Amino acid sequence: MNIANAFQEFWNATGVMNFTIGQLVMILVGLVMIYLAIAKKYEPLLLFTIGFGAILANIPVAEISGPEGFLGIFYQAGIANGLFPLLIFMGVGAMTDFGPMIANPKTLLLGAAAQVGIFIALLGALVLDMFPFISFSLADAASIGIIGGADGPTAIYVTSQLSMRLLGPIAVAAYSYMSLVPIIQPPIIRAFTTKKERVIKMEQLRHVTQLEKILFPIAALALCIVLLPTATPLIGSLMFGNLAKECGVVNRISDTLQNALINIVTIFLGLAVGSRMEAQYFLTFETLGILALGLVAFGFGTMTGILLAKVMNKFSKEDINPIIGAAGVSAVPMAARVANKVGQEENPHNFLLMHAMGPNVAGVLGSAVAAGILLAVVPILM
Amino acid sequence: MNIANAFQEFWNATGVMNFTIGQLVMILVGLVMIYLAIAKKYEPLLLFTIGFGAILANIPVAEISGPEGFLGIFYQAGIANGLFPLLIFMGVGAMTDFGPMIANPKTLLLGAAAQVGIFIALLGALVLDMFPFISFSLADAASIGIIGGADGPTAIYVTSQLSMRLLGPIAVAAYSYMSLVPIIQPPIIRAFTTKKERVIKMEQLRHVTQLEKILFPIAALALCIVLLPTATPLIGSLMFGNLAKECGVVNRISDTLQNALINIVTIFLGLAVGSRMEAQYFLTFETLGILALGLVAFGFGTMTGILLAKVMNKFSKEDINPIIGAAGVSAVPMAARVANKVGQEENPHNFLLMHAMGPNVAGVLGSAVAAGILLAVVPILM
Amino acid sequence: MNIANAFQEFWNATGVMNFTIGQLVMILVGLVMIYLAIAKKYEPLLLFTIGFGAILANIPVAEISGPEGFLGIFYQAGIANGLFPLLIFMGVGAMTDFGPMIANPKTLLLGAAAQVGIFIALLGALVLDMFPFISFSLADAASIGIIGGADGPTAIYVTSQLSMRLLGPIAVAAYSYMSLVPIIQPPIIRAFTTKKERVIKMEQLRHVTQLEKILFPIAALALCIVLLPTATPLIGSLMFGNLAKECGVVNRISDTLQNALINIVTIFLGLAVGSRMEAQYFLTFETLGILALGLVAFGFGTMTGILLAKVMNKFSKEDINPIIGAAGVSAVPMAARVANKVGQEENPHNFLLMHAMGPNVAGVLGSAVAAGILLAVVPILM
Amino acid sequence: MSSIEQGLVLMLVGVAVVFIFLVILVFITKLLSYVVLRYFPEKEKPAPKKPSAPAAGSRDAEIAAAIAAATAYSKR
Amino acid sequence: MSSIEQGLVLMLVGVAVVFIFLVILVFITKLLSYVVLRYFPEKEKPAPKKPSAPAAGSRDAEIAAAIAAATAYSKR
Amino acid sequence: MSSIEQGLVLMLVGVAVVFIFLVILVFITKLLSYVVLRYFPEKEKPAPKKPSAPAAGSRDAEIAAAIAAATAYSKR
Ligand code: NA
Ligand code: NA
Ligand code: NA
Repeated sequence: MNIANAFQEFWNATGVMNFTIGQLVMILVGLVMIYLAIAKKYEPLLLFTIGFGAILANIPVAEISGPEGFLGIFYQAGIANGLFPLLIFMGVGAMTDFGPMIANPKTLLLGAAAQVGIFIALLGALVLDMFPFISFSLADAASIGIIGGADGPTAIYVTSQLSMRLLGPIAVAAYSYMSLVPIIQPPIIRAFTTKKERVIKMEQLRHVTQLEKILFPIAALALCIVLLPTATPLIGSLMFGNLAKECGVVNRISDTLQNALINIVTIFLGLAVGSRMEAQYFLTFETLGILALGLVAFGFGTMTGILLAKVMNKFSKEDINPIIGAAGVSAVPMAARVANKVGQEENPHNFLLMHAMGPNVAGVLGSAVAAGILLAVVPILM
Repeated sequence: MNIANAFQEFWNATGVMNFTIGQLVMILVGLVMIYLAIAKKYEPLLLFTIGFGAILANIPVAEISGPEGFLGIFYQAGIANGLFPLLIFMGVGAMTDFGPMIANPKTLLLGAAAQVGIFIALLGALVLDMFPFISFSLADAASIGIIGGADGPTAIYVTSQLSMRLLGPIAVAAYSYMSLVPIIQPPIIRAFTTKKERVIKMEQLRHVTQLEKILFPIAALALCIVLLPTATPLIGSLMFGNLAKECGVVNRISDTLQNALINIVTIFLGLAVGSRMEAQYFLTFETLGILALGLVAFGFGTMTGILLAKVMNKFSKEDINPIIGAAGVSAVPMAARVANKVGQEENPHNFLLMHAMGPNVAGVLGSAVAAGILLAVVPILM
Repeated sequence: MNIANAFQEFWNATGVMNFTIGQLVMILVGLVMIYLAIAKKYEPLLLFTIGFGAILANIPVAEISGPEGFLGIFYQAGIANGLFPLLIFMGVGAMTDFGPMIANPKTLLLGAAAQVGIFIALLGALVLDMFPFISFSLADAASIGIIGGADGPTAIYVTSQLSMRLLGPIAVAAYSYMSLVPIIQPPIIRAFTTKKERVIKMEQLRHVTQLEKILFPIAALALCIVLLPTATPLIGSLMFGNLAKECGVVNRISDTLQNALINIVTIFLGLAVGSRMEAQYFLTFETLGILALGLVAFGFGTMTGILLAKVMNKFSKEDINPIIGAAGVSAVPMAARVANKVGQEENPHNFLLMHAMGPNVAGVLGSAVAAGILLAVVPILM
Repeated sequence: MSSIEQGLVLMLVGVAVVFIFLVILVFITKLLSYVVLRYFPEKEKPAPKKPSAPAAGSRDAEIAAAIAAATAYSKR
Repeated sequence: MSSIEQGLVLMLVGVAVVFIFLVILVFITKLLSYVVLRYFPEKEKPAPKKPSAPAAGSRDAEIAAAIAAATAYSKR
Repeated sequence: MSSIEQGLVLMLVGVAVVFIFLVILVFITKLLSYVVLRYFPEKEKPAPKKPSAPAAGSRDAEIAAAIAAATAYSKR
């Protein structure tokens, strides 16, 4: 082979000569995600890593997300088998304070109500299935619905079990809308509450003892074991981390879950999720449908949370500000902070943050429970 | 399928409908382990994680410890191949100070004497094999005996190589008795020593130079390579960590071994060991036998350590308090602290801690050597 | 089997009875590497771990570097698939400041010039192939050449893709010569520069804004995607880490890459590389050839870097001290510090460190680019 | 059964079970708080708990002392 | 083609592409710096950037406040 | 051979080798200490070691200076 041939061959293997339009678009999408992470601080840890993964996955020739590429290795090591989201959940558990929820257990109901969005989006996906160019099985629909759980690891875990091919768009939708909660929720909150409701002040929460905080994760896990074993990987991981934090005798474990381990796993998980954004799988009408349905799920979840809070306010002897119902979608701690902020817009002296943390962490439980139901029932129905 | 059917199917998949008595018992066992970890601070890092793993492993339907469950993944990744105990050993090495042993090398013999318990328990297991409902092969007996090494990672490593099916009960026995050393050892110490012996004061240890501390791990590894290659994974890992710590030029490695890495591996190892506590494997007469033999091993090891110390005290020109012989079982640093405490009961001004650290770390070497012998000879005999 | 037989069998399984001369030699080599790491502080993190791995790999009977040994497991987990060097590169990226290079982009050319050594050594390997007892394919020659990149992870990555069987000697040569840069480079620098050139003072570098530092990794990755996709795993990992550091919104990721993750991976990578130093593969004439060629590569790279710097000094309007051309080989940050030191020998008030950091980090890019070319063209030619 | 019908079944089961689960959890949490606050009230400070269980409680102090001793010793 | 010839080809391609790549990168870097310094000059301090984007910028402060509140609350 | 007999063999070999191993290690350790204390006694302080090997010893200081310079430079 002479030198000219060698240059020719080299040229044929450059990116310039091998790009598809789709790959260019996806690299642009990755850049936009990184831009949003950096400039807007939207869920930066995840949007940054997912965005970078999306860029790497769409480089021609290199096959970084293929089975022998390094993103493909991350994917096999922890996404395909559901491991990474569970490790993240351990860290989340070690960072979660169930205190506000234990002080006011009624708020658990708000965490239930806000999951209705999941099932609305699920139905929506089955309706979209009737359109041309879009094909969603029941398992696909369930995975799409779980976007409404507003909890990234839960969405990734469910999708890895039910509908792997949609992992890219579902994870992107979940984290994107979680980061957009401050934009999505306020108008919905204002639409479904009156000013009179929004200025309601809530009684200060009582002190919760350490023993209650130790027993709660055990009790919640016990209930989950009895009623919903398919949710125990998620709830078990969450409560492992939470009990490690609350019990006070295994601080090495608690610190590791909250720092070294969750950070390492976040890097691997983000890049591996990004690697599922290859153009040929991502640039489809189904992705558009998923993005639309994710928004529907967040909107309906916010609404149903608020509506139940209004009902509870009517029947409860203590006052309940309906705004905190919106925090039931989870998206911890963003949704609670949004609730606090909307409350302060009406009355700058109304601090709803701690009250909203109750439904907020209840929403994490609620979406894990919903995930367990989907994992239990979908295989039966199909 | 109508809605009633769906609920029916769902109900059939709940934990309530699928529990076996054994699973309930094992979940209770897991809770007791967690209770002991939290309330009694018994080896909290390990009992907490193993206990939690035991709970998760015995959840019906979920199959968390199956090959596709997340505990099963941990198990395959690091227990089945012996990796996790070796990584723990690296961290242990990086936290071990061989100084007191180098200052008084005779104490190495106490670390040898206390390993006799291993072989007593091994014989005991072969005797139990003759009973109905209990079946222990020579490999099983060797794995059971190593409980007497009073060193968790060594026990897990040996069992993973020789007798995987007994991993659950052996690891539980090893860590439980290690945590019970303050209860098991004092009466044995008092029974085999006189008050006159227990008040013996020991000369202050000489200063050990950095160069000695650097050369010791290399020398010990060299001897192990020459004489006992089957022990080199254990001793090599231990000395890797120790040399990293002592040499002073790779603090990044030493710190990582002592913190991030050992913490992460402890979480995975504990949960994975717990996952071997599935009811059908754990609730057997063999487990009862293993628990009994573990106690025998600890008791005999403590006794033989003390007896040799008494003999050495007779023949040595410096005084040796026989109490420190009990620390030869390893169980670092618990056994050394127990020796110190028993000594102070007789004479509050007698500080045996540093003197007991010599036999204590020697016991780690001793049980690793014993492990190497078992790994070398058992396959020849079988 | 009687007791005498048992001892006999045991004796037959000792190291004494199973050593080969080669294994003893390699254990000695490992000890020398550890000695250099500890006493001379030559690349201590890598020489220490590689040296220890070499010792463990050459223990008879134990088969620690075999497929079921723990070093073999590390090897499969991250060297065979190229994962560990990429994770190291992420950490390197998070520790790299491209500022001095952005301030003076011309220095990128020095990072290019110093890569000529790679191709000289490659040619040299093909010449050696004609000698008896030495057999180097084109892929082997390319892997050997990359030693001249003076970048450990790049060398390991390329070798893992092209010529796995030579991984041990190539990695050893790369890290050894990187640590010997303070001995190799100064005489070459003095030989190819005049005293007048060596005292040249350079203008202080301008301030580089954060936005430039954020955009540079993206721009460099974009160019790499367009022109050289085979280099994107390396450059992509580097720029992922660098962007994580510079953007300022994902400090958890940046800190993890620079600390917990790179430290853990360094331990695994070093031990696994050491495990490729088994006597039968390492003690060959080819290893001698590789060591010689590595030195050739470093020497020529240093020279070509200096020569281009001299030319640039002639034609550039600002003064360029040709010493900084030597830093273009990479070996970050050693080569830059050597340049600074040689400069100060002539004029103690001449601070070249920051000016040498430009070519130094450019050298990392340059060798990653060269790696990409080799990975792209070698398979075409063979 | 059409997939929409399946979806409706899933929705009904799902919403029902989520609520059943969390309603039960409300009661469990209330019961748990009641029992804890009534029978295991928190002492004024968590600190006094240690003296009552010296064997376990003072372990950390003991370790700290040992480490201090060991450090002093090895730095001699 | 002999392997030495292959090596020479590889060397030529290699040295050429390394230089082409890094020369292009020199120009890109210069362009990038020019555009940034001309159109997006750094404000005097990075701090003032935050007030101009309060929604995003004050988020950390908000979190800190929340954590402080939560801590105070739970330590009560 | 019965398994109990095997066990006895294993016990004898085991106890013997453990003792042989650790007895040898006692002598090695003593020898090592003797050689170190006699021929490589520790200097009064480990610190003075550095000046005697400035090239290696002052490396950290050099890095620290470089980092300080770089930091100062980049913060300008
Ligand atoms: Na939720
Ligand atoms: Na022991
Ligand atoms: Na280079």
